[in-house]
Amino acid sequence: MADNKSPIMERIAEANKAATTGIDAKDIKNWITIYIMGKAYKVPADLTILAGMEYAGYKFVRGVGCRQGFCGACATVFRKKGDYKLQTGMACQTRAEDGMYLVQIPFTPAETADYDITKEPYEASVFIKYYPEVARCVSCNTCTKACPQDLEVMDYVQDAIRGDFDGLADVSFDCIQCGLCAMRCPAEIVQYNVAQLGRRMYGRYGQGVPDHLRKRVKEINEGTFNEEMAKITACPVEELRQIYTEREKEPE
Amino acid sequence: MTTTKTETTKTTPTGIAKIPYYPGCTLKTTAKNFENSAIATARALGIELLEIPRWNCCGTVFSLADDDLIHHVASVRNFVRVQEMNDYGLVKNENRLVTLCAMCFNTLKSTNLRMKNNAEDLSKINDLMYREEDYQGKVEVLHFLELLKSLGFEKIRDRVKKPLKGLKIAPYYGCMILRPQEIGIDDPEDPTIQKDLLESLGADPIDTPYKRVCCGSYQTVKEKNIVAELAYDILSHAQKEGAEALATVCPLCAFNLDNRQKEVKAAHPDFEEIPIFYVTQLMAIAFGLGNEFYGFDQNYIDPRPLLKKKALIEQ
Amino acid sequence: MKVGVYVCHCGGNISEVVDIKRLTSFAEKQSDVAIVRDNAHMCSDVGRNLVLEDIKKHNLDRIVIAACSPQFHGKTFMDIVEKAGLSPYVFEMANIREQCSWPHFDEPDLATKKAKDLVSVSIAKVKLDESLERKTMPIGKKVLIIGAGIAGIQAALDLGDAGFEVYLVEKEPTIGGKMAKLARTFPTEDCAACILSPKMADVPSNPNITLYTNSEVEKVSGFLGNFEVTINKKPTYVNDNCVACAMCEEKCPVKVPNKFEEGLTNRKAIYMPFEFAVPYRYLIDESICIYLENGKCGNCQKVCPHDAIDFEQKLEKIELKVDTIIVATGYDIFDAKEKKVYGFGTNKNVITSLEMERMIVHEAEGRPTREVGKRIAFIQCVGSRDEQIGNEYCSRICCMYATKLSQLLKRADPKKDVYVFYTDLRAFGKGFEEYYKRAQRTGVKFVRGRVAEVNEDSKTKKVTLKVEDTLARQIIESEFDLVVLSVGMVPGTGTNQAADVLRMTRSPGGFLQEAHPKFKPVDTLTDGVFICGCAQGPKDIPDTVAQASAAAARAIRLMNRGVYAVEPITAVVDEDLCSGCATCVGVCPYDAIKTELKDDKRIAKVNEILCQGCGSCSAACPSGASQQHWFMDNQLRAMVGAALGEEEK
Amino acid sequence: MPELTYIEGYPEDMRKEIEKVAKTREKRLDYTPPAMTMKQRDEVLTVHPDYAPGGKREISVGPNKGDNAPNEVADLLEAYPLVEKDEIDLSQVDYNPDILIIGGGLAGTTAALWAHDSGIATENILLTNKLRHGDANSIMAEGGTQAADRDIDSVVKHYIDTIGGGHFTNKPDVVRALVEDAPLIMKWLCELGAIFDREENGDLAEKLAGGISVKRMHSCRDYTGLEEFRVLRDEFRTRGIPYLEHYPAIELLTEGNRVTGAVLWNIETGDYKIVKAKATIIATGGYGRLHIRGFPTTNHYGATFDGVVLAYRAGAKLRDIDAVQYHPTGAAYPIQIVGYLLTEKLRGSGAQPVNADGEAFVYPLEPRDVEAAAIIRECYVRDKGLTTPTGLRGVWLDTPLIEIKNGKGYIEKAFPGMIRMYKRYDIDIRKDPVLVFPTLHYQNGGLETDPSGKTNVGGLWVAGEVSGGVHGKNRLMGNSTLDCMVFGRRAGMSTAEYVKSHKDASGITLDHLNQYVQKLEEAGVKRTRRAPVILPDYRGKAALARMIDVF
Amino acid sequence: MKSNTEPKIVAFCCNWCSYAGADAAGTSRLQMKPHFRIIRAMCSSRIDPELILDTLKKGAWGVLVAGCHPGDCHYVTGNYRTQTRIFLLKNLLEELGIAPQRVRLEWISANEGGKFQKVVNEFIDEMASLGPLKLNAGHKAKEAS
Amino acid sequence: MIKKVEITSENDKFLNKVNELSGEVVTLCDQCGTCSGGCPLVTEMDITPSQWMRLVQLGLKEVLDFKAIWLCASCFTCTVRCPRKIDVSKVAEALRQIILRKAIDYIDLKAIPKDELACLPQIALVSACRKFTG
Repeated sequence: MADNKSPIMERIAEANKAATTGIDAKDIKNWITIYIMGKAYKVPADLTILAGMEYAGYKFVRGVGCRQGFCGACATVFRKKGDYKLQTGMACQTRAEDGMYLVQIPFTPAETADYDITKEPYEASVFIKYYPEVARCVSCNTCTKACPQDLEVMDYVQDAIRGDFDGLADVSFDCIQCGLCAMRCPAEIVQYNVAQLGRRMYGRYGQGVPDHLRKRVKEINEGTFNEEMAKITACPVEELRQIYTEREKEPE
Repeated sequence: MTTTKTETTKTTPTGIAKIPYYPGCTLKTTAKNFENSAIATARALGIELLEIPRWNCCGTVFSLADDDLIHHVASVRNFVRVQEMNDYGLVKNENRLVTLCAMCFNTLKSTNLRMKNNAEDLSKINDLMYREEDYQGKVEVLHFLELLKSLGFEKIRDRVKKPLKGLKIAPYYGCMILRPQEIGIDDPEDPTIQKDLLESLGADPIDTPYKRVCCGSYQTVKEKNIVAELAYDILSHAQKEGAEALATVCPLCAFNLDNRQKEVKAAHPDFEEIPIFYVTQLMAIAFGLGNEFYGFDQNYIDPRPLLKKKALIEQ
Repeated sequence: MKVGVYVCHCGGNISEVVDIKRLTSFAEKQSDVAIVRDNAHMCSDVGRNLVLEDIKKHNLDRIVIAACSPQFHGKTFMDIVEKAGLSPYVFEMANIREQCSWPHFDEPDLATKKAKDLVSVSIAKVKLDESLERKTMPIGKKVLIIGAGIAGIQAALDLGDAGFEVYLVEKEPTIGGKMAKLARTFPTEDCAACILSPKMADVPSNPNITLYTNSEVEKVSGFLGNFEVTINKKPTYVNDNCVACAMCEEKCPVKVPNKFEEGLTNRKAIYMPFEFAVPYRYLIDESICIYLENGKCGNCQKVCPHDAIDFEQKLEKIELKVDTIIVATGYDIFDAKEKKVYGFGTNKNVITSLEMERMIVHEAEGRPTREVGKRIAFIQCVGSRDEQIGNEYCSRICCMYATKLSQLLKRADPKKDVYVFYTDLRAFGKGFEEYYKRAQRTGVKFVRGRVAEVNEDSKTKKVTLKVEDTLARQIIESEFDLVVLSVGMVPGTGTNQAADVLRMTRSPGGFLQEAHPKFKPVDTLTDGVFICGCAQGPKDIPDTVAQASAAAARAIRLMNRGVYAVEPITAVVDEDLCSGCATCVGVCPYDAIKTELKDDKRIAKVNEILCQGCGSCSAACPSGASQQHWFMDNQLRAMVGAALGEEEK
Repeated sequence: MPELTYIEGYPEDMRKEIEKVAKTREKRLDYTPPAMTMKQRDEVLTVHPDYAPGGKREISVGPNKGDNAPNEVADLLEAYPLVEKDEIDLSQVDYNPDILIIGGGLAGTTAALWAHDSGIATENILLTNKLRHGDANSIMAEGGTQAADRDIDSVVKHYIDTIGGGHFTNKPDVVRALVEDAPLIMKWLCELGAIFDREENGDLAEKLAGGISVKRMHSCRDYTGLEEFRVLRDEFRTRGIPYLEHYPAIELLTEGNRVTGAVLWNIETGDYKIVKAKATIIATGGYGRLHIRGFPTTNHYGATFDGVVLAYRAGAKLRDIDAVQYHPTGAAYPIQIVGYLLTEKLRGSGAQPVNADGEAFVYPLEPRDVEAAAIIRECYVRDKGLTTPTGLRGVWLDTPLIEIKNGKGYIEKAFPGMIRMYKRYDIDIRKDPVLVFPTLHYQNGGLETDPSGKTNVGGLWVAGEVSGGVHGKNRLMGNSTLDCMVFGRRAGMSTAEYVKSHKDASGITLDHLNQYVQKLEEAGVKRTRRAPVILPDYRGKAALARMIDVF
Repeated sequence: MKSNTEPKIVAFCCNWCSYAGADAAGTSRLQMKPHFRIIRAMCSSRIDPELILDTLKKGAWGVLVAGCHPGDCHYVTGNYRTQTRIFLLKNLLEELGIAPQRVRLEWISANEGGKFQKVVNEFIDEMASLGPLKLNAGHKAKEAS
Repeated sequence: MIKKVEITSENDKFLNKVNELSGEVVTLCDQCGTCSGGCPLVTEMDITPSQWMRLVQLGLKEVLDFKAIWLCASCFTCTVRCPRKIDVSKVAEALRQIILRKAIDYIDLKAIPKDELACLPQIALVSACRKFTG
């Protein structure tokens, strides 16, 4: 559809090719070899593990999600060339390196306890009640070392043991529940589930519903805005446009 | 219930001695009354127990297997925290680490001893914790009772405002501050440190050989009836000797002796319930520190009727 | 020069590690070695004769024996060499057992290599040996015996009877020791007092024995044949006039528990230790006497019809010269208070076995001291075989005395329940097993199990034992009226003092160390000092008496000849080399070196009698003029050279 | 190619450019370019991919025949099903829930919870996911959720902001539902234990954002969507509601003009499952992974337009499908994170877009399309953009300004995810600016609904990004997560009411498919294209070229 | 510097305590590294510094002098003399550029077999790590610094 | 009923393993029974502490089948009393470890009723986990 082109858009599409349609071998100057589940593959340098594996021909139906480090689906275990350390990370966030041995962890078997947070007292005992295995923590800190989010995982497990909901919520907040901590934990604790329970307890009881929010919900239920709302929804577009343009903005 | 952190942020009077303090998990929850009363009494004696930052659970029991190092890591981490407190100037050249919980004390001190006596173990553990700075082996683990003893019970006597006159208390030591010998703070067969302390508070200490007999410890998880029997032995012997209450420094002993009275009562209907104090609660009473430091709400058997009877707390 | 080298297999002790063939063929290659032989036991008759015959037959003039430590058999072989007509000092031992095959048994190759070196060291030295002659010193007939328990008494009587001059020193006011306290003795059940008191009485009546009671040895110096002793004789404030009329005692106002009676009865400040004390004389306990404290009272002095009270008595220092010393300082009983778990000291129904001995004595004499009760338990191994209190050893007597006491109780009243809780029952002596069987027949119950704890009922004061019957595998928790702790032995305070004064070596348990556990059981590492009785280790009365006599015999052996041999390994000064600098004079610990003028030249001169042969002067001599016989500079250097020389020749 | 030398994450030549930005920073501290007039906006929007010529065409079949849609969208609407006629055996029903929810993001999960709350037993609900439960765009929402809950705010102001931001094309009744339910949703989340940023006094901390007149953005650090979702998922799991993972729906089942279930396909094993349901809720999200006009995307791997395709075939109407939302600030460097969202909150907190000469060229809080167009103009019209080593262009987003304005440590506290992301590539966003370029972010339009989420097809509800109307032609920040939960809730409640009064669906057929195929054939569409796409394909071309497809 | 050859240690032991102590170690079968050779003297004070130097010169890697504990000397004060001499000798060694730890003085009593074992093994290990003594005429060795 | 047991040189392996894990020399035990007599939990045990010491000496793995080794509360009463200074607590720990290290737990955390768990202080559960789970 030659008539349907925009030169700017064409240029943009061309410039973004590497990020949208897969990489073309002819554009690549630098190559590395990685070992996926023990097999060697030559892939372009500078890719993430995920993109590297895709380049090698894997199409993911598991072990992949947001591709941006939020969902925790693409947990990876790898060893770098010449390193004794077994490292962990998110495949979408970790740069593939030459000589890297890697494997995707498709998922971490773990059970979520059955609880109803509305029925639990806001006490440390809630952890012991539902995740008694937290008591098995040996403070080896392997979880912290495994965390791709660089969380002090052991610290929040310790917070759970001693019932410090506030500390737990703070330290564990950025958890993406990828399961790598649980995978490596010698005490078989499922840290991220413990944290989830703790954060919810903290959110419900430690923070609670603020008064202004309660008040507003009440107002809405009582129909406080009904009249104004009816008016505005019936408002013609031009009038709305004016209201919109003239509306006051709260300063920063 | 509250989860706020220990009130170490309160303004500190000048000249007060700051000592790193390790609370342990249970002192933050079911034994909060132990911690609160201890911190307050220490403060009354011119000592600030400064909670070590980012402490972690010591594991509560010292791993006895010879080849096991990983379980000692937990304790050693806490020693590193004490080092850091010195490095960051939170305390000045203070390598003592005070504990309240008897089990923490035992675990930390035992680990420390192993580390001090075994350079190879220490270096392996330092290796394992490669993200931490190395433990230098300089920390001295101290139980709160030892600290009090080093102050001198005379000084405590001077601080008493409301002597615990006529209060017959059987000190109960349990295992962890007595045994093994190299860890214990008193004679393992005939300890007296609590008795001396209680005397300085004006109380009537009652001696029974059961003061050193194990309460059953962690067996309480699986064998609560056995533990109840042990508790019954300990409690009934103390009662036979005329004790009106028992004093302890271990949250697990306290649980087994206090909360398990429910099971004791079930097995021995004639048994009469008897309150269990943390010794620091008694100190707080004797010092007249006020209700907010006593924490009787957390005692399973309410000691208030007894204390009221003795006119030690207000009606 | 013809060197003979003899390699001992020591019945495999050496030959199982060191390759004897390689060793002998190595020795054969050494210069001046005329003959090399090996034998299973060089110390045996066969071995010794081999040397004897070879010396004669092959005109050997130097002998090297590669065997055990010279400390063990050095003397044996020196005697053989001497017997063959050579100087005993042209002989060397290569210690290839204690220093080679034993400590290196897991490295036979290196041990063999080392054995070769040791042999070549000995050869290097022996070739430079001089033909020294043994010397002798005069010795007298005076003996100091420290401690007058049954061991000291027995040794004193043996020596006194043999005509030696004995000084018997006892720190207590009376002789007799612990045995005086006992009710009966096992396994014969003789009355202890009946058999001991005649012996005690013999002591003052023996003209050769000088007795110092209430006295302690403060200092000992010198050496065999020449010991100088200082004794502190403490005042008793009662002189020889005392006839023990007891009038003073009646008037004395001060009362304390009687230690001899283990506190079962009281005594006064002026007291007679016990009814058959020797010397049989009152004395004043200065620690509690009112008069001695503040000059008031003095009742005793007032009533004494014999003018025997002498408050002016002072500590007396007695200086003696003796030729030999026997240490018989005995034991103390273990302080049961250390074993807190048994409640001794806080619980009146927990007593020691010694208390029980005294109770039985009083009971037998019809003046019981306290209620014994119906149910009685003996707890064995209190203070023995217990690493928690630091005593690893077995006290050897407790099993039998508990057997004795238990059956005495049971026989006196068959209705009594008597239990003995033991770890192992050791009835190894003559007649012991039979005695044990007798006790079992009387109905004493022996239970195998060490009592874990003893708790008191605060109301009834009865005591409850907790113990596992390790045979029935039952836990016994049972109430008794009386618990008797079978306390073990610990080295006595006297033994500790003697060890300090005489600088004696101690065995791991703290008792005195004998020179050799098998062959020199009463000798010590110091010539002329002997030990016997429980100072050396726990033992019963017959063993003590036997050992005392043995010590006496060993002392007599030295003194009876009038002279004793000394090693000629003294210092000697080469007058040509000596510059008279007198460095050696300063270093000699024995004042054995003096300088003198000879041909206008000042030179050092060694008194060979005083010289003990330490060699310090030779080491200090800047010119090499001072040399020690048998350890000459050139010998030491040759040995070093051989030790470091070429490994394989 | 010579090896590039990197200095703290940036190649040498880009370092030099950064210095220019640093130089002008102080000047810009007190200078913010003025907001554009309506006219200026219209002008700049000509270089917006939505308005730029080309890229769209008329849909040739179905209920919206004749409407304009992006080519990539039209391609999928005009595609043949994955299953051939009569290929699927419908006689064996595998699941028979009352309510089938397709898609387990915020909208689907909320719907399940509220259906349950409205009295539907857990076993009568089935939630199915293409990937794992929660592998959704929802969790990637960083900025926040709008709700007018402060005293100075009102739902009406929220309404006006939303309508204005949507260029007055929104469907008023659904917008009203959105804004009126917002505080309720916030309260619900708080009660479930979601942790929102708070003021010292415990009030919710609220912020401004592009196009919003009153501070009403509620955030959970920069993990708002993640926090909201993981709380809901935890609640979902503890209630024990059944769910399937790795089971995308590949076709709806119908009986006449009523949806009666769906065909699910096991993405791993290839087998299928037949679900018969009284009511079906589609909550499958948007279409970022179609890479419309070759733009990179912020979207999740599964954002492939499936739900719309299925519903359209069953007769559901679309609206505003031509309006694509591009987020103005996607990462443009380094290559590994190209397209990733750099939240508006950054600009809300003071970060300015800055061109190659170090000039602030646009008011940072313009509506998204305007802001995006301005950046594209700066790069491709005015040529004041930067070019990365891989050829992408972008402008600076001057992040260090944030800490200058808010104090040291602010970024670490407020944008930990951002710091973390850049730290992996050695870039410290506290010290250096980052390169940005618009990125494909949101499907503004979708399946048309009434305020209860109900579509024009019987038995079919929709919720979340898959729906159209509430955002008009352009969605405001903070209204997406809100949309999911408000209409998830409404769909859940509405379906619950519906299934209580409706009997079991008697027939499950694929008749609608046959009709649709017939129409495609009639329109002369070639058989090469098939839909839904389920997952995009990024496999290396070399690998693909040698691949033998056995399926 | 390490060497392939095995260390050579000469131990001078007094007759009364340390030689008996060495025997005690042997009698108790305490295993030791075999690289030492004992030379007996009546008293440790017989061992003059010159002899020790000579021993080092002859190729010993280290010299151990062992005597009775202070106060226990069979010859009253002999071991105090030894102590002084060894102290001075160590200073001299340092001057000569020889590691002073090559000469070690220990008090070992007749019943301290265990101590003898410990000392010998430790000393051999220490000398093994030092290696053989290299004496270069005219050049100061650098060990001592 | 009395069971016949066989003692072979294999038995030493077990003894050595226990020695190694405990750091104690179990053969030093001379069966005096002090440990058992003072053990606070002995009346609940199926064999006494001295008995398990004996069984270990003989290298009889059957010792692992007894509940007694789990009832040990590590109170160290035996430790401070053993006349041979053997740390019996450590021997018990070694025996438990032999089992736990095969991933056989003595307690099942999930089997403890939730209400029970909720009332236990952390100190109880942490120590139980350390002692009873591998």
